[in-house]
Amino acid sequence: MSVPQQDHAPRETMNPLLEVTGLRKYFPVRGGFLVKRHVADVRAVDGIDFTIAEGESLGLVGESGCGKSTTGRLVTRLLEPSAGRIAYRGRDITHSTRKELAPIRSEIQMIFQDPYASLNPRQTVGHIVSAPLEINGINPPGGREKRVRELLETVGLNPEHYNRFPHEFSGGQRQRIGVARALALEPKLIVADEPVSALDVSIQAQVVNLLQRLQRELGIAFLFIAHDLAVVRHFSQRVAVMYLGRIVEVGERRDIYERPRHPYTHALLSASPEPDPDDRNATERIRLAGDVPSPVSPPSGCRFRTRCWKAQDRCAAEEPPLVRLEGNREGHLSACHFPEEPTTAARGEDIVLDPALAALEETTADKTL
Amino acid sequence: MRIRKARHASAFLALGALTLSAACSSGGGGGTGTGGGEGKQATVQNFGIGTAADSKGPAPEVPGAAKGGTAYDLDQAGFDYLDPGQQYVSDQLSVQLLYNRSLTGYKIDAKTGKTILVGDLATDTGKSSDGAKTWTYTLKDGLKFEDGSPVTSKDVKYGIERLFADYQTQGPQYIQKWLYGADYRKAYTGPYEGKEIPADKIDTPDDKTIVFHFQEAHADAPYAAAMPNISPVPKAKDDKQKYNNHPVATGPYKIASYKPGKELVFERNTNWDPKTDPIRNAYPDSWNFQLGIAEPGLTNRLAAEDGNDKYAVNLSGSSDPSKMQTLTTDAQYKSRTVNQYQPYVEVININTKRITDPKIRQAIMYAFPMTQVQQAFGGGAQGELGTTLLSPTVAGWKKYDPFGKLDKPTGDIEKAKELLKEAGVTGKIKLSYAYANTPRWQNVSLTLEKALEKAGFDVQRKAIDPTSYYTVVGKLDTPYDIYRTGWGADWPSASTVVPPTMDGRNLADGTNNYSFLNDEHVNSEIDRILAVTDIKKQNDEWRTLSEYVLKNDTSQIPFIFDKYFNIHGSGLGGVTYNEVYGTINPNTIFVKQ
Amino acid sequence: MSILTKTEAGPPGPGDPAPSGPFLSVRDLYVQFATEDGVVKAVDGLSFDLERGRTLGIVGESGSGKSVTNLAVLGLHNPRNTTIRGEIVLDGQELTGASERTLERLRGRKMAMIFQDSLTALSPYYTVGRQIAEPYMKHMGASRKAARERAIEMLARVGIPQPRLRVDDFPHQFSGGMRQRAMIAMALVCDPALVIADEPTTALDVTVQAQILDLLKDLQRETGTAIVIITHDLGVVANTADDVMVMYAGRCVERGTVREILKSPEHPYSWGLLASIPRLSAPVDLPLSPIPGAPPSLLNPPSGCPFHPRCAFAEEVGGGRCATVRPGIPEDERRGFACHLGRERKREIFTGQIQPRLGGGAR
Amino acid sequence: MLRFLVRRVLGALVILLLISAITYFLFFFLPSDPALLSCGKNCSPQNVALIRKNLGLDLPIWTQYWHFMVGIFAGRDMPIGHCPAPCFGYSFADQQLVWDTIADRYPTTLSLAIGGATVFLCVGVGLGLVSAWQQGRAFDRIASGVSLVGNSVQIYFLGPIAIGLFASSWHVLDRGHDPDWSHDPWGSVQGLILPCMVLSVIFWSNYSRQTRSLMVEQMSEDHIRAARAKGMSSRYVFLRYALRGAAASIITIFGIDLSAVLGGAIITEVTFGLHGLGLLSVQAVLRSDLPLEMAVMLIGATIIVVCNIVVDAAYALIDPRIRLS
Repeated sequence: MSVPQQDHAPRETMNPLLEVTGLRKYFPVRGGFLVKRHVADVRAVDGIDFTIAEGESLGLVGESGCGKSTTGRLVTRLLEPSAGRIAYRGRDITHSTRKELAPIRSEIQMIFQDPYASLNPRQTVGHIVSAPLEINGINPPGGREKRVRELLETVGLNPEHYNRFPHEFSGGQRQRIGVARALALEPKLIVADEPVSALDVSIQAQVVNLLQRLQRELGIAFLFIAHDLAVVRHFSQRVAVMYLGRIVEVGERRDIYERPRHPYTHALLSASPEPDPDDRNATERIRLAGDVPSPVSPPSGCRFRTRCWKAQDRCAAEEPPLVRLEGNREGHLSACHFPEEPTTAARGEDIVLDPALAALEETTADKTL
Repeated sequence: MRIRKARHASAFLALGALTLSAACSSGGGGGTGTGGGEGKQATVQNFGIGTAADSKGPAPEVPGAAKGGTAYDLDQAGFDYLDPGQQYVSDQLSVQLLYNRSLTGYKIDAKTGKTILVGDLATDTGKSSDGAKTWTYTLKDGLKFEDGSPVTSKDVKYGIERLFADYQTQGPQYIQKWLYGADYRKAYTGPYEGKEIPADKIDTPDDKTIVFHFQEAHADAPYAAAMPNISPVPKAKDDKQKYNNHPVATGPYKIASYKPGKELVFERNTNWDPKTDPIRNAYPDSWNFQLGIAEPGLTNRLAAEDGNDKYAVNLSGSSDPSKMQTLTTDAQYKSRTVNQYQPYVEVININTKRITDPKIRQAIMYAFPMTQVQQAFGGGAQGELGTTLLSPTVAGWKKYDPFGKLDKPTGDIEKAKELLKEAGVTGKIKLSYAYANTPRWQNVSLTLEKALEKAGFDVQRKAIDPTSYYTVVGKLDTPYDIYRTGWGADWPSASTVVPPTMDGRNLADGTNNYSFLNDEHVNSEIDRILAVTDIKKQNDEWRTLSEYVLKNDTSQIPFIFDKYFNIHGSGLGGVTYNEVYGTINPNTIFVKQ
Repeated sequence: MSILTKTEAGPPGPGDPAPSGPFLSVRDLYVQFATEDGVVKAVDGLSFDLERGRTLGIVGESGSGKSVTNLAVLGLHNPRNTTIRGEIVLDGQELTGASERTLERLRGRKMAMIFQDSLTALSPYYTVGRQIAEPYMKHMGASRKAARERAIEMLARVGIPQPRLRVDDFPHQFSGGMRQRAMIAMALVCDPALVIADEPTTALDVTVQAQILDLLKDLQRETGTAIVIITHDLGVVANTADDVMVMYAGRCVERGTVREILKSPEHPYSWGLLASIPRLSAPVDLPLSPIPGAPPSLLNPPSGCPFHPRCAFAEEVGGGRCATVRPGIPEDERRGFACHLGRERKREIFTGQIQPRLGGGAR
Repeated sequence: MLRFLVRRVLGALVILLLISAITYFLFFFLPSDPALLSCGKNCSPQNVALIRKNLGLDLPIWTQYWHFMVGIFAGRDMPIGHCPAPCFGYSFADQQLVWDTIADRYPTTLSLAIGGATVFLCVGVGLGLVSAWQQGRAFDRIASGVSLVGNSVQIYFLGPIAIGLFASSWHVLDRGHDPDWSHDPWGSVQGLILPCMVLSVIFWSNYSRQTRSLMVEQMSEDHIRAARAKGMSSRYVFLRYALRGAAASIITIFGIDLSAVLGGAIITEVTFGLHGLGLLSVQAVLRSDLPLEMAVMLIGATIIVVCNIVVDAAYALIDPRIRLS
């Protein structure tokens, strides 16, 4: 397993495949009396930087509305960025036209969450998988059909099912079809947006294993977007945590999961349920209050401060930069003025911000006493 | 007179949309002739001029008639004009007979249907002098308006003076033009600025006498004096346009209530003296006109005779075409059917400005499939095969068929081809054919197209919106070669047919010479015949000229004499027919007691 | 499953009566739907017990019959196309075959339900307060005013800020987490003895999910309610349940305490579930071990053990019994599993192949 | 809400202004010339010019339109006399004051549309509710069969049959006549029963099917199940929860159908020989009667626009998720 190093400086050694700087996407909100005008923006992605090296998998985690899916769509240029720069193999593709994108499009592919919605129900599997070949006018040696059969085999489908329709497959198999289609053009980078969250538990593992195998065998880089911390951990060498359009912490897997610094990362890890009855007592318990604020008017300064137990005046005034903190390993960047200790072990006292929980636990504690 | 009553059989119009699928057709009627007399018996005597004795009231009793009751009329549209000065079209002509009296009028024999012109307000049909340039009328004694004031010759003169006002655009203009010429409005602008027509034009030496001094001889002046606008109007009651809603009655009925477009109720005018009136029996106590009844509901109601519909008639409208089959074949309707000629002749105009060679026009004539077109038109009850430019309702009408159309009613394709060859035509001649986009004219156009194609024409049909049809084909630069129009005489003399439709001088957009015929011979003959003072001789001359146009110019192809066809409630008796107007004659109707 | 040992659940709540037998007892439950394609055997001979104050987690994939079971308990199935056989006894009262009136009186008062998607499970047309107050008025005979006060109280308890104001809000004016809290308030308004929570946090983000699950747990501790929590997420089970029942193809394949199921599962399907999910604490270089194949169709479930087509160890059982003989599960034991595999062999497989994948310890 | 109303009314005025301008100017693109149409046999160029002048058609179109619009709000002086606001002028065809004609006719159309809508909403929604409640049982099947038949009939087909049966043969109902609410309210009701019934038939079958399927759909919603899980009785849930949800959709459908209802009222008028806006609009178009066309068009558009605002407002009242701003 190669663990790419990250630093402030561009990683010249590692050949960044994808380089994103200051990326922003604002969705305009229209409103007003009589004449609709631009009144505000949904700041879905609000200035993020990251790089993905060749063959590397970067995980992007966060809760709904944090901008992780939008990021995926910006990278694949399904959406037009509002600002910032996206460079693929050093080439700026931020505002490239369709035509300019054409040669790159085949190298960057996307896998979607909903395998039902992303496959045309009236086309056979063979047709679906060979469509990218046809569109790009690629004639692999031995013909397209042969190539499609190979692809189906690669993703673990029976090549004999070439002429079947999507509805004849189960959810997991459909996701495999989606993967086969993405592989058709031999991509260098796959953006996988919640590729397993719609699947049953027992099936998720099949797809995760498949993707993992592809990454290793074919050397494909991944931008792996998911809300499930455990899946991301399993799949990604490096992980970025997003909150309200910003990356709050990024680093190698071990940094994020074992030595997190940002309170939000702590809260996420604490909330993530482990199927282990002992886990509850072994790790810290952090219960936040309320929901994520609206991305239309995010809090000033540090965006997490409204739900953070360590927030102080400085957090409202000053936006913490995403930097390597004292004690962090190289490449482990956190955006926090008052970082937590780098451990997830249980604390002397639980952090319970939710008023209802706090009240209930107070009373039950009284009763048990 | 062109029938202008819009017929909207199935015109369902979504509010807010301007599209329409309306059928707009003239004429109508069908089935076999019953009722007041057989059509082709029309003779000179029939439409002749009655004597002073004929003009004396009261009107001869109708056998079996009794006074009282309410007669009903169901009408598809409303009346645009009740002001006699503005009345011209058939529904108005028929209704005005109830409340308005002109100098002369048509007396219709209830038994034979024989129609003669007699004095109505006047003691006779007028005395001419000065080579028919001067006409003198004497009013009867005992004539009163509905308010009891006497009718004087001044009132008649005033009624004519107001016809010169700007707003008077609808009524006939014969008398005005005869007095002042075509530009009569420039010479006199009406009574509202205090000026009268001078005595050298119209003189009223006393309250009983009115004398007209025309610029030319007009042998048919007695007929012109029968138009509704040659009638008295009391100056005190004249409020110009608004007079339209409350005309003052001189006839047997006056308006009791009027809701425009919905209902018009007449009650007896107690100041009408039957002894002065030779043509109106006025049996019912009242008349109730129900207006704006859509077809085919109207015909259904006449057929069903529920309630008061038993006493109902449709004075001017023919029954709905969709009901024709039932009404003509079911014997139960026979006794209450009226099926009679209307004064209209249906013709196909050939645009003489575009088809200049008479031989080609005659080829079209020969190829014309009379029988098939009659079928497409709606069958015999709606129209008889017609081969003359004049209608049988015109005095002096005679059968004339120079192209043998009645011998070969399905068309003579060979002869047509022969004529085309003679005309030096090689290949197909393009013929653009405009028709009003209604089911009837669509059918006719298909039939005609087929026959003409066989004869070697390349027919290009063009459907035209019915509301703009006459506007389009009436334009001097109209791009069409053939198109159908209908025309009818205002009175039983061809002087209201030949000059307006065949005089080629003063051609302009929207005149009634739709074939744009301009034949020197015809033009000069028109002037000559207009000067003939003997009305009978004049009628013969008109007929001869119309025959000349048909045979030599072939600018129009007559094919149908329109007929009125409708049923009336069985509770009505004395239902006679006015062939001059082409409507039921309300004068003789009585409610069976 | 009358579990007598106290496990890691808190002490029994105040509402917990003397343990005089199970509060909810389901015996031999069969639920079948008539569909166009045939009869769906959604629940196929299921038995379980639940005591007051305890939480039973029902785990299974979609189509395993876990939701259907609980709709049957509440009597909310569509009577026109559903056949139910078996016994459902709630606090001594037989529910199968009970009249609609009887069920109506029990629903909301004695047994309540928390649904997965609060956005669709709350009517968009009525205020949150009204929807909470409604059952209180019906079951407790409270006045409109008293019910409103109760609704405010409940909203406060589940942690809605400014409940006196928010009580008149409509569901769409609440955030997802708040809606789920409101739904919990709605379910608990009449202090029901049984709460069935069907995937109560699946639609929520993890941080909110943790809040809600803890809230449920704390409320239970306070009121002593029995809870059935239906979920596909073993993590949720680990955090909330005392006992666990694993369902597959309409049947219970294994049951036991949460520790037994998560730490020493005995059924190959349970093994499969546990080994296939990624964990925060498991080694990352070991690939996940998925269960091959896909869940079976309930129109035509496999003969014998329904899991046998996907089971890696079916061949180790002699005589092809897995495909022919349906393995039973002892009815009155709290711990049980339906598998033909020998006990020795099982232990061998578990320690050799499964346990290393379960991770464990502090991460 | 107020903001919504103000904005919608302003928007509606703009729309109506556009409609008026488009109608007015389109009229002059039509080949039919009202002056030629009403000059009949006297069609000398002089007479046409005179008629054109009398009708005010000799002025530039912009000027005509300006006069027309000013007339609506302020009244205007015309050759026939003063025409008080709202002045739509005098009919080209029968010289009557257009506003008087409209005022005389609109009660008929409105009565018919409101009466018909009431009948089809009551019958249609009622049938749909019972069908949904009895889903799958005999009543439901029969009702859906009847709806299918009802849906396929046409007013001009059904109208004469209804008159023939109820009025001519059995004499149980009036054959339909114009209402006169101020003088004969009871007679007006009697005269409207048959037309309203016939008008409603083509709609109620649709509404019963829509209501049924909406209710069935609503009954399968999660919140219905949730309400039942609270112990609410099925009847209560049906009438309070499901109906509330269906009502919003029914009102939307009704809003869309409004113009169809007016259109249906027009066909019904023609079928029953009633004097409403329907016959009037047909006549207006056939006779190129611009003032009448404009009046019918604008008043019809106004009614539809106003009703749509009302429907939207009602929708917002029913569904709190819709914000009116």
